Amino acid sequence: MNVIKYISGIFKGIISLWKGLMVTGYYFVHPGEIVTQQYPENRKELKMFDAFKGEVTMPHNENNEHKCTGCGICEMNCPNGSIEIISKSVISEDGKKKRAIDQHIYHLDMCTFCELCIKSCPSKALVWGQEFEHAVYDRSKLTKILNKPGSTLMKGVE
Amino acid sequence: MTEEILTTPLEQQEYTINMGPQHPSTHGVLRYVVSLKGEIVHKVEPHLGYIHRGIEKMCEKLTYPQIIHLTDRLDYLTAHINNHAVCLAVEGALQVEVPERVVYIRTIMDELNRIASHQLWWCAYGMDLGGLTCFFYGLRDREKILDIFEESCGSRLLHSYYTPGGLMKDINPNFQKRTKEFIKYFRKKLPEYDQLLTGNVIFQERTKGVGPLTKEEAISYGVTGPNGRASGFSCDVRKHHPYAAYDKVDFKEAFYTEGDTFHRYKARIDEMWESMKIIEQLVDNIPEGDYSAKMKAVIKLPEGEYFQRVEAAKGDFGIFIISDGNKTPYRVKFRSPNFCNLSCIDLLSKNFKIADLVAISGSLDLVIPDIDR
Amino acid sequence: MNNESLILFFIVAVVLVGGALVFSTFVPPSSTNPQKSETYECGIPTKGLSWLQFNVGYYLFAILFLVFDVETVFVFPWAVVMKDIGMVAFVEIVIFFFILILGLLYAWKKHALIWE
Amino acid sequence: MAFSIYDLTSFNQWVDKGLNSVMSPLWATITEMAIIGVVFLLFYAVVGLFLVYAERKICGFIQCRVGPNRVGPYGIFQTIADFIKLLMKELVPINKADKFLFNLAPFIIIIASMMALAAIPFAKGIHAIDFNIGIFYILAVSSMGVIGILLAGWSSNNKYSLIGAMRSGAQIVSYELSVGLSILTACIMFGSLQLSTIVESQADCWLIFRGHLPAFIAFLIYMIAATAETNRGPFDLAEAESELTAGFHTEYSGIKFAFFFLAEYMNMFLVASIAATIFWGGWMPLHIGHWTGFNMVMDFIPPAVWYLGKTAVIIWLMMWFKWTFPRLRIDQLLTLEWKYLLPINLLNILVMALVVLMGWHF
Amino acid sequence: MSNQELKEKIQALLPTAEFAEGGKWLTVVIPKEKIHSLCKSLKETPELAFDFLLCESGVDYPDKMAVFYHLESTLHRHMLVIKAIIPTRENPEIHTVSDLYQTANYHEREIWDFFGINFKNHPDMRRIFLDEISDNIGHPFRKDYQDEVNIIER
Repeated sequence: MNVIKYISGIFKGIISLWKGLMVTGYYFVHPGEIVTQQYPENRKELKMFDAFKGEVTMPHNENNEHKCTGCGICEMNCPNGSIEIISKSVISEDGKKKRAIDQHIYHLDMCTFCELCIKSCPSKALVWGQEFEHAVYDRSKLTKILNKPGSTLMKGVE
Repeated sequence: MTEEILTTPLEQQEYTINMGPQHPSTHGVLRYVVSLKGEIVHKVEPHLGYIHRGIEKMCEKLTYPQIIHLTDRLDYLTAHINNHAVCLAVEGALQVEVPERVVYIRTIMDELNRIASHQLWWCAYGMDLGGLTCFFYGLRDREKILDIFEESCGSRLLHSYYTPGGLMKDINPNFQKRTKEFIKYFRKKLPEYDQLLTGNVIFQERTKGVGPLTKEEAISYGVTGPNGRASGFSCDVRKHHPYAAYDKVDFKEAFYTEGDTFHRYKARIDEMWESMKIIEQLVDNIPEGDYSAKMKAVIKLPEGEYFQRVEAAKGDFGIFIISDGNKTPYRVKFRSPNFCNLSCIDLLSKNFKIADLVAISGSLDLVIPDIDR
Repeated sequence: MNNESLILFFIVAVVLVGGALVFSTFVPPSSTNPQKSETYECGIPTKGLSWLQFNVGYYLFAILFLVFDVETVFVFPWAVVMKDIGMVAFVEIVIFFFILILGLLYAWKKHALIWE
Repeated sequence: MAFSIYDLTSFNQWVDKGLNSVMSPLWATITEMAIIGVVFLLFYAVVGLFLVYAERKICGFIQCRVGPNRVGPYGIFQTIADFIKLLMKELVPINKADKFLFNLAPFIIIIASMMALAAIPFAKGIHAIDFNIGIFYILAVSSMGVIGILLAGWSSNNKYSLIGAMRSGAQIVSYELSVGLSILTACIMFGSLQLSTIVESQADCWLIFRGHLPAFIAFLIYMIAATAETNRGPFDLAEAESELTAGFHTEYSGIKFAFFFLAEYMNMFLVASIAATIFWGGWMPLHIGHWTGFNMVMDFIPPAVWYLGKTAVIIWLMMWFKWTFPRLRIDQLLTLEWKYLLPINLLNILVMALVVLMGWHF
Repeated sequence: MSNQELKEKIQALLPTAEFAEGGKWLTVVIPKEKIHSLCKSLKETPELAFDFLLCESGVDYPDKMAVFYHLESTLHRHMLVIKAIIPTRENPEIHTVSDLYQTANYHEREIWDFFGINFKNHPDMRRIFLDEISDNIGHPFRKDYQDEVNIIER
């Protein structure tokens, strides 16, 4: 019986190997199954999903206005201190002193993309940007100031 | 130098090899110190801590929603499931009822994550055994799941998608369609895995009977997940302590009694089928509603000890929170499945060859950041 | 070409390797540090000698190889002339192989074919 | 002087005569030697580079990738770029290595594969040295490569390398037998060890068809054993990268590593061309019985193309194997040889002898 | 077995045990001397059969230390939490359970590494994560641990 087992073992082995060969052989003769993308060339077609978390950005409208009131909730909610807010006081139109942001500093190199700042922002001043090519030669370039120079608070946002 | 070799008696010449931290088969910065007799493994001693980050200590300084993003980085392949444990612990402590929609979405996401994790394990395991082509097929199929995640959660690996009380944001409208497409696609591709690797005579010879673990040993060593179930240790948290929507679905626990490398492999393949079954049962029935329960702005857990178990892809993932009533926990401990699974490596690989050590440690599906924490 | 010109191929190979090695020794930029020229062992300094007496199950395989390789050498001349001699050669080789396979089976049964 | 691409003997004679007419016989011989040397050197390099490219492309397609595609159209200059890069890389000295043996190993490996190349009949008339014991010579010389691997593994003073070398020793020693015995099947049929005779006797029908079942089994065994001889997957235990990082060539850097790499591909080319020569009729075109028209069409294709085509198909087979199967373990490798291939091989020889004696072949 | 039944069983085993209510699972608070004997009897009593040590975690309280054991019975599927109190923070010591549960081996090494709780009769009491760090760094998970370089207070 050992002899029968020996011979059937050989044939079973060969058949199992042949099955594997058929799988790889199928893909070899079907170039249509290739899934890789040619990255720098396909930049134009490459579109990220709407929800994609690229980086934290602060949208400005055409009058260079943003919605950030400088309340500091995002700074408080950030688990690893990626956000720093430097505030200043400005005199509003009706003559009152008000707190406003001078610089909204965002350390992209420390960000873990946990979304807590965006979720907790009461005035929805922060949104996700779609940019994903963050590679730079110098780490200091990853520290970004989100509000544009000379920008002011949007009207009607408290 | 020659004299030194000749004067040392043969018995004392222990051949010690470092496998890792920079080694292709340890999948990360794990280091085995392997003592060899010829090619036979005499003793394996894992050295840990190369990426110990002190996450448990860090958690003591963070609020509960902030802990979530750290649990992503434990077992990075099953970020959703780790998040789930924290969320369930906090919700359980606060007695918050989460909307039904959230429960369903979380369950589907968990199962997708489990499939993705097993796919990555499958391809890495094929690579460990020298079949490099497996790696690309596995990753190719995993991309489809990651696309689903990216569309809804915004990221592919470290999602931070769950939050105490619900989800960060609602799922994408395409989610159900894409998930169903994926299931349809993967039901065709999974048999290909079997043809390429499972049925292969070389693979079977390499894995059958290698590194056996009995049920008693599995329980004693705390080996859970597919590794434990391959040994006959019924340890599926989804069955025994149901959470989320697992009591509403019908699925089998992948179960074997042999406990060798091949059956650990089979248990995972079966789990992928079961996960697909679970998803199919749920994906069409996601109820409408809110994606998050109303939570206070500052979450404070009442004083006490809370333990939450979930079934991660690698095994029984637990989070142990001791709260003193503040907004930050007093102590957090993660019961990471990989840490316990690793502990039996010496037992498993003793008296097997060095090539078997690779097969065994691959079949345990170790993720090093989860071990080191 | 005659058989002596085999030396040519020897020279070509030596020139190929030697030339490239000489080129690579002198032309590329080089920098050294102690870590660079250490033996690779996954980033950990090597413990002990690697030139230890190393226990491999060579012995039996070497003997078996020797037996069968010598046998192959015997069979080659037989193969060349088998057609001319005919049936007698066939019977002889059957006997020869029978003894050989008996030896192989003996080794098999004695578990000599297990690599340790 | 008319010469055709179908028979290059006359071309050789013409070159010989031409050289002899312009210079003294000694100088003519030396010039001839130099020309042949340069031609073989170029051939060696081109084949090596092409095979590396082919492997990367083939494994790319098998794995749903496109393979190299940046340097030149379809990435055809990728290997040349790699070669230049490797040439311009520093040779890292290893402190504890045995320097002399460490540097000697690539020489031995390249010499072994280069010298085996001398006996390969490429086409009618292109045959550097036609030994009357050609098969024997190739078997002897190509098994020299294992010494290079053993030296490389031992002299690196690296534990992985040493294990790799030890494995490779046992492996090649074992599979040497199967290669020899499966080729022996062919010798029974042809009654000769001379490669040119073997090719000529397959003019009507290739051995694999002529010897039907025993020849086919011999071919299968030869393919398995030859893949193992060249240390390729699924038999790449000596450099099993998931166990031994890179096995015997872990410590080699730059161009020294490139030579191991090159030698692996050349060995693959060698065993493939031996398989093509012995089992598939070398440069002989495919002839089927009395289909005169078909045979004439086949004759139209030059012998060199036939030879290269057959070799390419066999090389492709070996690449297909490598990128499909997982690696064997060392004891399974030896089990396969001693418990399966060797007994089957011995029986197969008897069957072949019987077939030849009874005239049951085509 | 419900928590109430478990409570009665354990009271019979160890009359001095205190119980903490409120959690999902029954919590038994015991002094450190009793841990090994209690675990042994919990494991060996057939109707309890706590054979699976799920988790073992050390805690550093301001005035004491504690080790939590989360046990499960793979037969009856009930769970139990044992809280072993070590009254001192200076050189705390407790008996190991690694002879009963192999998985405790690694967990106890981890607790020794992070909290400095020494486990008596442990076969291999070494640091597990921080063993490659050259200087003596103490036990970093203790609440009073100071590290100016790596811990940044916010």
